[in-house]
Amino acid sequence: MGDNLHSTDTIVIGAGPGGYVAAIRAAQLGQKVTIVEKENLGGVCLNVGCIPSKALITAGHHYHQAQNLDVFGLSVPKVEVDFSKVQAFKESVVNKLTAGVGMLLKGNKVEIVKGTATFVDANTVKINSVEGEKNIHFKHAIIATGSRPFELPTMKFSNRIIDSTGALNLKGIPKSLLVVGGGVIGVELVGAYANFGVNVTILEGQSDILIGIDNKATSIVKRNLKKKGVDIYTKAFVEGAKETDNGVEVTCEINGEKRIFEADYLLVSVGRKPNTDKIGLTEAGVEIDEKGLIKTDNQCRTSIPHIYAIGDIISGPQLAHKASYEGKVAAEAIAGEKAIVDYTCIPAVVFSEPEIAVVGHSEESAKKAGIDTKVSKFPFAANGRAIALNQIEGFVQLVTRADNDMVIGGQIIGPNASDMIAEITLAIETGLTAEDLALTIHAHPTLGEIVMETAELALGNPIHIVK
Amino acid sequence: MGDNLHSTDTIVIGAGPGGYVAAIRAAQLGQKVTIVEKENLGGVCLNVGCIPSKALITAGHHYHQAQNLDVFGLSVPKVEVDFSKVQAFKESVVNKLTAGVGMLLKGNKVEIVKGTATFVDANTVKINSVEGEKNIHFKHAIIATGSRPFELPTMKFSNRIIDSTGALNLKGIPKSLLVVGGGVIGVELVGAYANFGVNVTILEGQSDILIGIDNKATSIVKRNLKKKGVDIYTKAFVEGAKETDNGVEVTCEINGEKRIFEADYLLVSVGRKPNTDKIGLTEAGVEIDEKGLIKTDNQCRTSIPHIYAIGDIISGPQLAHKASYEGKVAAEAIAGEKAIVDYTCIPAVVFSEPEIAVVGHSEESAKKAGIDTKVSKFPFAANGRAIALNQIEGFVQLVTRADNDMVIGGQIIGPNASDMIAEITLAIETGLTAEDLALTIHAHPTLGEIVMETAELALGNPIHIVK
Amino acid sequence: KKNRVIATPTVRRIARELNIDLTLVKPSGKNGRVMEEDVRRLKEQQGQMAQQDH
Ligand SMILES: Cc1cc2nc3c(=O)[nH]c(=O)nc-3n(C[C@H](O)[C@H](O)[C@H](O)COP(=O)(O)OP(=O)(O)OC[C@H]3O[C@@H](n4cnc5c(N)ncnc54)[C@H](O)[C@@H]3O)c2cc1C
Ligand SMILES: Cc1cc2nc3c(=O)[nH]c(=O)nc-3n(C[C@H](O)[C@H](O)[C@H](O)COP(=O)(O)OP(=O)(O)OC[C@H]3O[C@@H](n4cnc5c(N)ncnc54)[C@H](O)[C@@H]3O)c2cc1C
Repeated sequence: MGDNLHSTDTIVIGAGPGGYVAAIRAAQLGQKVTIVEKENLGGVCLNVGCIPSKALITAGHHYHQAQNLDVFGLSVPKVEVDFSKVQAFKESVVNKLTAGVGMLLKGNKVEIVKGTATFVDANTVKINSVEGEKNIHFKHAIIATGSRPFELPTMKFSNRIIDSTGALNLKGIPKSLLVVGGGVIGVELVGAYANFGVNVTILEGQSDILIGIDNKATSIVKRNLKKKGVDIYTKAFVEGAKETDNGVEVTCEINGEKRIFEADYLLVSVGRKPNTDKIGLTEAGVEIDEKGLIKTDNQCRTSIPHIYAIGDIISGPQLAHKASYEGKVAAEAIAGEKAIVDYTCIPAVVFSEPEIAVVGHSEESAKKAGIDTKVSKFPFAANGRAIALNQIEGFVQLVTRADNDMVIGGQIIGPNASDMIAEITLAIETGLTAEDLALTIHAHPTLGEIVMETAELALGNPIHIVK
Repeated sequence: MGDNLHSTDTIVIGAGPGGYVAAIRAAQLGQKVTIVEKENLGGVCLNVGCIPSKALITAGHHYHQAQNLDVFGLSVPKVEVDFSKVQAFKESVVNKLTAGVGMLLKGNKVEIVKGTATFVDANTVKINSVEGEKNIHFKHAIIATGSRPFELPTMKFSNRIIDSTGALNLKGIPKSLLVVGGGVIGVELVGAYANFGVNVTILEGQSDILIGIDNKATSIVKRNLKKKGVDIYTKAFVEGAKETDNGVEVTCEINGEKRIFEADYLLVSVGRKPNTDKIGLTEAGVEIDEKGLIKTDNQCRTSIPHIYAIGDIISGPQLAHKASYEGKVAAEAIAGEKAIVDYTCIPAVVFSEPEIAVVGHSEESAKKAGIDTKVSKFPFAANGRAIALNQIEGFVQLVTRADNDMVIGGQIIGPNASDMIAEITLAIETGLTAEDLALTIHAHPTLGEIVMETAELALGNPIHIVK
Repeated sequence: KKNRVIATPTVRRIARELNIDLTLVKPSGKNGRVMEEDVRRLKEQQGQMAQQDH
């Protein structure tokens, strides 16, 4: 390509859910936009994150479900799984979505550049690609380079010691899987493989898996996993791992005792590291904090006013929808609009069985914030739709202000929690009260009625539960 | 029992979703409450309506699903169905819920009287039961006697000519089923039996099935049914039906041609008639309209001020959640509270495949009301969660005011539409705008993102669809 | 339902309890949305007017 002059209004680095959304919005607002991506459109989320994990979870769910239909009067002699076809399904899902992102970018006239971007100075980015090297000059930049799996020195990634990407791409169903780290990503993958009949063991260093989530909810997920044969060890301190002839061996201290675990694979899922170390931030003059996160203001503006940063590389939860939201704000700010990061709450979902979805204040966080609250909890087991679906595990919990019944938090564990959380999120974001939820008519028989009933419970006169 | 004096503050007649909810709320507010039920606690809804139909639909769904898992890399040689066990599942669901209603009534200290109630005068009800006859005197009454299937003189119910209750209680899976009436109840039962492999034919007199629902939505349901072998005839005028040796024969005029259909059973599902004809309304002085519906004010008060009526026997859609809502209003009014029937919208769900859920204004009803609207539609096929679930048929549609973007209607057809409609209902009921939906963060990857995207489309800058 | 005032169910209930006709309230919310404060403000004004009448 050589040195030919290339310039743009807004350059976006990284085409994950932060970057590609920012690029589209900036283009919609009249900017000439260039997006640079070194791997695949869609970023971690679409290629090796949110999406492929959910495709595997769907397939695993069906495999398990098909073997447990007796209660409905159905008998299935034997379900055969061809894991290469499962992987093909996953690939087809990913391909549909990444192709879609390409079309959306083109449809919005965003220029797509393949290559690795590095800042040369505050107005120039160098692109390295198979075609060579070139510079792009820009007026504004949005950095959206995302994150990568954290590697522990004691458990270096290899053939048998794998990260989430490796776990998503297994060629066959292993007999056994060890998982270090019981966070959201770990637990989701454990659930999928447990459904496929894999012998899974979780080794978690903290006192519980899914730390930070209401433990009444996590205990239901743990019960479900244990029923499927998953062993869960907490306060398990892994000392090291090594590959063996046909697997991996992990040394671990649990309750002061040394224990050795063996399995076909070891998934290490202990957090993600922001991709801020090799992109020339010093050259651009963009400041990072001690964790390697880029410092931003409420418009996602970095220390260099015309350079913005969004997604996993700035503070806050590492979630795709947070990245996308920030992407829109940054794009709108560049276009001169008054957008700011201005949300009351961000929902988070764990695609476990049953699903967990939480938003806003938990009982504990409200207490810590000094808010006088009421916590109301209604079980799926008392809901007609849940019973007719034969999915009665779980509950909806609302956290409301004691003084005025305003909804400030919600925790759902149960079927379709991921769908149900939207209503509570909207209530919190728009400042509604439990009474607003209680007096809004919810269709019968639907799971949404549980939200209404929980709200009635908060107000003191629940119909479908005896006080 | 004899003639012993029996009196109560509030008598509730009928223990369906209207009556039992009213009874509980009245008791919570300090009334001494007696509820009279001639058949089963839970009414039509729990015993022969909403709940058993959904249990059959769940079982039918799993039967069909288990045979269609190839896309996920799963192969199932053969699924056997034992329909008596399917019925046992349905019964267990119904029993769980009706037992629950009994417990709730007792827990709230509501007196339960088994028998048929008839008004003797405006302050006395006569109870007929196997134990004899007795009178109950009351200060307030709530009539909640519900409705029953409409019987056509040309198609009298018999062994082979059945109503919805008959269709729910079949002992085995028939080979073929004729259904007269393509309303919600008919279409739901058709879907269940089509999934069980029954050869179903719908004969609908009007120009389409599910009249009143957006036809972009109904056409998706029709396509799904046709794929499962269901034949749908519209503008089909049934002239008569007669039982044959081992089935039923229906004569019908379609497009001016006479046609004869044969099947194992004929389900006649052409509407429901209010149970207001044999309960002594004249004796009580309670007025009805020409359709047999009891006239009420905005507190559900009848022409006799201390007698209230709720549910299927008053005007409005025949829906369980409407009955329950009115039940609470009537109970609160009796207790002296200022509650009135005061909702902007009532959601309605069709548990077809995929599900349909609608709320508030449709495109047409808004037009008729003279409101200048914008209609925005976003497909499930562009949503990551839907793709990962392999359920991409359908769309979310929002109807917003052209002048101020207020959400005034929503139509969803797609997976979990019944869960998703709650958010749109809340938005309409509380006067929110498309921007409120668009700026509320929706978790990724969830179906709820479609609602957000549809709202962005309404505002003009959608991310995941090219304008 | 034509001239239905925009307000949340909670605000509607509060207005009923305070005997306030929602159509008489001056809305302060977006799109003419009546907020709880608007209802309470009118109630207060009515109270003051009633006092002045005495
Ligand atoms: C297994 C797994 C499951 C997950 N599930 C969920 C979930 O269900 N819900 C959820 O909200 N989140 C989930 N996440 C987290 C989610 O994937 C991230 O929060 C999200 O992808 C962050 O988006 P981003 O745009 O900041 O960065 P990324 O998606 O990480 O994208 C960054 C992109 O930048 C590119 N890039 C990096 N450096 C350069 C460079 N120098 N030049 C050019 N391109 C560069 C990368 O190749 C990448 O494509 C999951 C993550 C994993 C690993
Ligand atoms: C197959 C089917 C599926 C349905 N699915 C849904 C759905 O998914 N969602 C939905 O919202 N609606 C659905 N409906 C409609 C719903 O069932 C009704 O709207 C609802 O039951 C009405 O409630 P109700 O309290 O007014 O009366 P009902 O439920 O009809 O209850 C009335 C009760 O009063 C009793 N009764 C009558 N007369 C007397 C008397 N004289 N003395 C004592 N007791 C008496 C009856 O025995 C009955 O138990 C469905 C209906 C059917 C038939």
